[in-house]
Amino acid sequence: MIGREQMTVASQRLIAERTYELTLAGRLVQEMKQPGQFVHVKVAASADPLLRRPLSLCQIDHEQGQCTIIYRQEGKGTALLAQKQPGDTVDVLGPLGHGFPLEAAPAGGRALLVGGGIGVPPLYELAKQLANRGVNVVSVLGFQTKAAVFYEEKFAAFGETYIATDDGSHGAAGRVTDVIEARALEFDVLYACGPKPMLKALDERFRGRPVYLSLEERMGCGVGACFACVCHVPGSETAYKKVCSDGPVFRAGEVVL
Amino acid sequence: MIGREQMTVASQRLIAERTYELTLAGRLVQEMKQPGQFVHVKVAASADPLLRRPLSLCQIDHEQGQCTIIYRQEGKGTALLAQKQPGDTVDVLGPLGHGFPLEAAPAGGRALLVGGGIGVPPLYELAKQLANRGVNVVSVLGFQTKAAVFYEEKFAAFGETYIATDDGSHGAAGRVTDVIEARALEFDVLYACGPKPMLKALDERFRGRPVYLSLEERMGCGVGACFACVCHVPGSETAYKKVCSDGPVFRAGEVVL
Amino acid sequence: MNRLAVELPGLSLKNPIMPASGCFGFGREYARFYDLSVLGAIMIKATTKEPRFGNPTPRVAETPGGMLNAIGLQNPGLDKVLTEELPWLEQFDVPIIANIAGSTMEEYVEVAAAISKAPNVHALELNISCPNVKKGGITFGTVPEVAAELTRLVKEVSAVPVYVKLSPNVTDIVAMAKAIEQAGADGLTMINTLVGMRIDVKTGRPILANGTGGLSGPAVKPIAIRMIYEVSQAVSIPIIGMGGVQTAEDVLEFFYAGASAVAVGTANFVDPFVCPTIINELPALLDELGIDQISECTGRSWKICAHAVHCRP
Amino acid sequence: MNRLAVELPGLSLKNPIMPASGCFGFGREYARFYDLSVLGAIMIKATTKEPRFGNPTPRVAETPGGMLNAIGLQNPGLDKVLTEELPWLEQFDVPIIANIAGSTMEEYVEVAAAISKAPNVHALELNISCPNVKKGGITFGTVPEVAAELTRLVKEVSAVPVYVKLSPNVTDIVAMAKAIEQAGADGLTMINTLVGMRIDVKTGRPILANGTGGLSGPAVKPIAIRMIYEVSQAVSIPIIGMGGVQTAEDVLEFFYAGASAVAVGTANFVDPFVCPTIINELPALLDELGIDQISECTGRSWKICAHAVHCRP
Ligand SMILES: Cc1cc2nc3c(=O)[nH]c(=O)nc-3n(C[C@H](O)[C@H](O)[C@H](O)COP(=O)(O)OP(=O)(O)OC[C@H]3O[C@@H](n4cnc5c(N)ncnc54)[C@H](O)[C@@H]3O)c2cc1C
Ligand SMILES: Cc1cc2nc3c(=O)[nH]c(=O)nc-3n(C[C@H](O)[C@H](O)[C@H](O)COP(=O)(O)OP(=O)(O)OC[C@H]3O[C@@H](n4cnc5c(N)ncnc54)[C@H](O)[C@@H]3O)c2cc1C
Ligand SMILES: Cc1cc2nc3c(=O)[nH]c(=O)nc-3n(C[C@H](O)[C@H](O)[C@H](O)COP(=O)(O)O)c2cc1C
Ligand SMILES: Cc1cc2nc3c(=O)[nH]c(=O)nc-3n(C[C@H](O)[C@H](O)[C@H](O)COP(=O)(O)O)c2cc1C
Ligand code: FES
Ligand code: FES
Repeated sequence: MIGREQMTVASQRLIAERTYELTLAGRLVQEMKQPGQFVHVKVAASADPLLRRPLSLCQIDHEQGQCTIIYRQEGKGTALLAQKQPGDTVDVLGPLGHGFPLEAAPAGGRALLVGGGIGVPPLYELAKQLANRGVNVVSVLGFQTKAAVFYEEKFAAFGETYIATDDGSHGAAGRVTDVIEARALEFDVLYACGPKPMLKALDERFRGRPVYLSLEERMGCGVGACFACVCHVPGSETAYKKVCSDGPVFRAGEVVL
Repeated sequence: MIGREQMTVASQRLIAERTYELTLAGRLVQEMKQPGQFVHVKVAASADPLLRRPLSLCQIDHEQGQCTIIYRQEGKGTALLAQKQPGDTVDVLGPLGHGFPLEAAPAGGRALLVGGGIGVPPLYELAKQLANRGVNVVSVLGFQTKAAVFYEEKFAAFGETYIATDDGSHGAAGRVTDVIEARALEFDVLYACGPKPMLKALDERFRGRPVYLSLEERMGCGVGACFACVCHVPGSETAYKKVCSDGPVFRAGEVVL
Repeated sequence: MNRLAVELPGLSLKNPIMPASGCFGFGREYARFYDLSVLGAIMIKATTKEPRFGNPTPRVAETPGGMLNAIGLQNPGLDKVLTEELPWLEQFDVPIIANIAGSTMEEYVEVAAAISKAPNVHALELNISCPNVKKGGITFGTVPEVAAELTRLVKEVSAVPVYVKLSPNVTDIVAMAKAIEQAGADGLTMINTLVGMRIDVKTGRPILANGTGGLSGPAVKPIAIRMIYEVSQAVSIPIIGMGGVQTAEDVLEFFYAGASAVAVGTANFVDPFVCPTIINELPALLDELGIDQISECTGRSWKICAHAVHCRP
Repeated sequence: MNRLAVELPGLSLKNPIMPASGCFGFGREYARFYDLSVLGAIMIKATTKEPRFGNPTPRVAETPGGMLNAIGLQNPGLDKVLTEELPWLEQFDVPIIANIAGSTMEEYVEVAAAISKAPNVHALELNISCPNVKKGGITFGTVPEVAAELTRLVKEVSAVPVYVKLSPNVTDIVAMAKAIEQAGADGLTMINTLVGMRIDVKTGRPILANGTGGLSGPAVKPIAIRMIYEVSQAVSIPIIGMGGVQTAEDVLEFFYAGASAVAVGTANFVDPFVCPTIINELPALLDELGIDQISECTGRSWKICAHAVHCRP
């Protein structure tokens, strides 16, 4: 069930350049299940900023009743969010959307997780849940530069983890696709989240394979009502999918990137 | 000198129904001199609420580098202000305007301070400074009801203090003017701050006497530039005074109430 | 008696609160949050004859106190609305106001004739003012004669009362309203969005793929209030007000300005529960203000002025 | 070369930032905060022939992301402006743009002829669009022929270039701009305020004593950007843009839309230091965006589109 709750900030810390890890506590955590789902966050009660911000779930901890999100400070909304202190509340709507299909990865099989920049967070809960199901997880995480890297060891705890940076300041120099190629990484299923050019490159390279991509689009409602976040379906002029409610995760080929 | 500073909240507490006492620390305090001056407060950095809120200085403590304001939670801005915690900052512009003329009260003479509701705060610093100058202070403070009363003992420390409540739940039943009449209170100079009907009643009753009134008007700039807060000058169609920069304290008769 | 009840042409509303067109889809999404039967009415998303995909994305951009949208009238088309969306909505005890749009007068007329016969459609809302459809849209809404002609044609074929939705992007909103009233409209709804734009400083380009979009949300409320205040004094048909409504106080402000019911748009995105919350809060607010029936409030801001010396509106 | 410098008819500006008319008085108040010589120019408060008291109070009301004002052109009158305010301003190294208003064409012409001869007045700004003066004001600003006629008459007598300030309360801002350009205006300034209203829920009456007022501040920025974007593509005279500017980024957004300089109004009330702050922050922002001269930025949002396939404005 989607709910709305004033969740309580349990902790917040800077984990990389302009990148915050925010842990929230509340009953809503019990509704959060699927990695790749997101929450829609209102950072201040005032009319400025007005809209909610979509942020992916990075960790779901039902026992503690806590969830974690990781976000980069970009504009007005995330700047305000970064000011929250433990004990403050955050207005959360969620969990929203359809996440990564775990069942697409056979137990004992190999899942390749490919993340770019601030697309990395949802892959962490995915890695955890896949590993729990006995799937072999390989992660390839791309960042711009060393200072932006986060969660390297945390991913490594679930399997082989490769880092790529654009400027070569950490891990391999270049893009995630370069790493996949150089290492000749194989997979039964590929899950990815990151900037559109990265998703497009993966889509083209692995056309026909089981590839799941998490998309980003500017949102109004976040629940499927406003038609802000649509994308085309291949082969039709009028058919569409909504990123917020049909996605954000789609099987490659399901929608036009 | 008028300045702008992110002042730090030293303390904030509820002292009466919807009424808060907020103590702020900062260098700006050293610029604050005259009782009756006000500060113009921006309660949040966002565009909503957009404008600053005019709030009177209630206590100025140069040694501690702190000032106190007392305000009633009315709308959006004061509701946000009420959420501030010690250590938070508040964007303050001030001190603004011309306050109560202390020199109008002869040492050894008698000053009558008349306050109504949320007009009471600036009279406190006035009482303190007058008492320091050897003026005998008599205070008459009107409130709606007992739950709204604040600072009764604090005023009493500087001289005779009478409370009136509209519903008679505390002190005398009725208005401040009833108390002045009933007690036949005399004065060399009268200083007042409160709702316009109260100020009008005092103006009419004591026409020609040395009476100083602090006015309220909706403000834009607070510094004299926008012409939002003007009032007429008796006997002219076009002459005006600005409450923010010529006032907020005027001698009775100087402007049209 | 139900103090929130409001009677309008074609609409006996249990309360005056309804989601605004385009901000509530066809109700399915919000039905997961609450029982839609609590609503006074529902204004469904603009329906055109054929399905439309609408504009490329990004379609929304945030602005101080508001948002821009350029959805471009995406909708599943008349047939699907008639066969899937409206029948699904019949499970709720709530009248539907069908918002209709088109590129030509003929399209409006065709959609109006068909959709007005659906059992739960109690009124039509003519969207003559969508700023995001280049062909036609904007002209219908800004030229009084054209708007009047369209109103007349739709009235001829409609089986239910017709409300016309006014565009705020005009010099003289009163002239528009009067022309539409004279053409036989049963009511007005106002305001639609104001044409606005945002440019991304990093790219130098408009944020919306469409370039311009429609401004909505709290930022536009003072413009909506002013226009309703002016129009309600000039016409005798009722107005459903909208533009930035977020709270029960806002609803009262719209009534005082001259509205007889109120629609809530953008605020649904901020808080999916906003409509039932407002409906629940209204009785206490009426108590606080000493108001018996909400319907008494319509136009109070200008009605009291005739008697009050100090009022200079 | 000074990368913030901007050349406009009559105005060689060291930077493109100036306080907007009515939001800075005649400079005296803000001179207590900083040296006015840092400003690109100053647009002084509207001057009329005779002194005016203006409207009754309350004259301002806050709105979400904005404010309403109904000052009503209060000013000390032409004589005092000529003998007291302008001479006082001569101590600063800053060109003055004199905003003028009137109830009749003759009044505009008389004030324009006189004030344009003051030594530090480098340009006039015709306020044909003040929504708070009932007589004349609003009509001049909404009928293209009337605005053009007024422009022509003032141009005949003015000793300095004439900028005309456009009202956003019109259906077709481009038609207004073109008529005014053809009548000989040297530049445009836009936008003035949008007519709005707020009603106090407790009293049921408008908050402003005048009833309606002009909406300004961040809330109107998307409307200003859209109008400047449209007008700058249709005329060849320069535009001084305004409406909700608060930051250096906002200034760039106005340039990209099509402005050649930018005025800051309401933001002065929020932060009296806003103009010098923006001026100080602009160079770093230009660096970040790889811009050499700010004057290159004018109209970039639509100029780049001619070459870019993906742009659909
Ligand atoms: C499904 C989904 C999941 C996301 N998960 C994460 C995450 O886990 N961590 C993270 O750092 N970021 C994530 N993002 C991106 C994040 O939503 C934006 O960075 C954020 O909204 C920017 O808000 P702001 O206030 O900082 O910027 P502003 O520029 O002030 O935002 C203005 C408006 O634009 C929207 N916007 C701006 N950038 C984006 C964007 N990239 N995507 C969508 N809307 C945008 C905002 O939501 C807001 O409505 C996700 C986006 C989507 C769609
Ligand atoms: C010189 C001066 C000194 C004041 N000193 C005090 C004080 O010491 N303690 C105190 O509680 N109040 C004081 N007030 C009144 C105080 O400014 C308002 O109560 C406050 O601005 C309301 O803001 P809000 O956000 O709660 O209300 P909102 O309704 O959200 O305010 C909306 C707008 O209206 C203005 N406004 C609303 N009420 C008033 C009012 N009564 N006077 C002026 N502007 C108003 C606000 O400033 C704001 O711009 C003073 C007013 C003036 C002019
Ligand atoms: C995303 C979005 C889509 C809209 N779609 C429509 C529409 O299809 N038909 C219509 O008449 N109005 C449409 N509107 C306008 C709203 O119905 C409403 O008139 C406007 O948004 C002002 O109200 P608000 O400020 O409460 O949103 C849309 C508004 C938004 C924000
Ligand atoms: C209090 C106030 C007074 C104004 N007075 C004038 C005026 O005298 N002449 C004029 O042309 N514009 C006047 N304006 C309009 C501003 O110059 C400006 O066009 C408008 O406020 C939009 O800019 P902003 O959003 O930065 O304030 C006034 C605006 C305000 C807020
Ligand atoms: S954000 Fe509204 S439909 Fe997806
Ligand atoms: S508030 Fe601007 S002049 Fe007084």
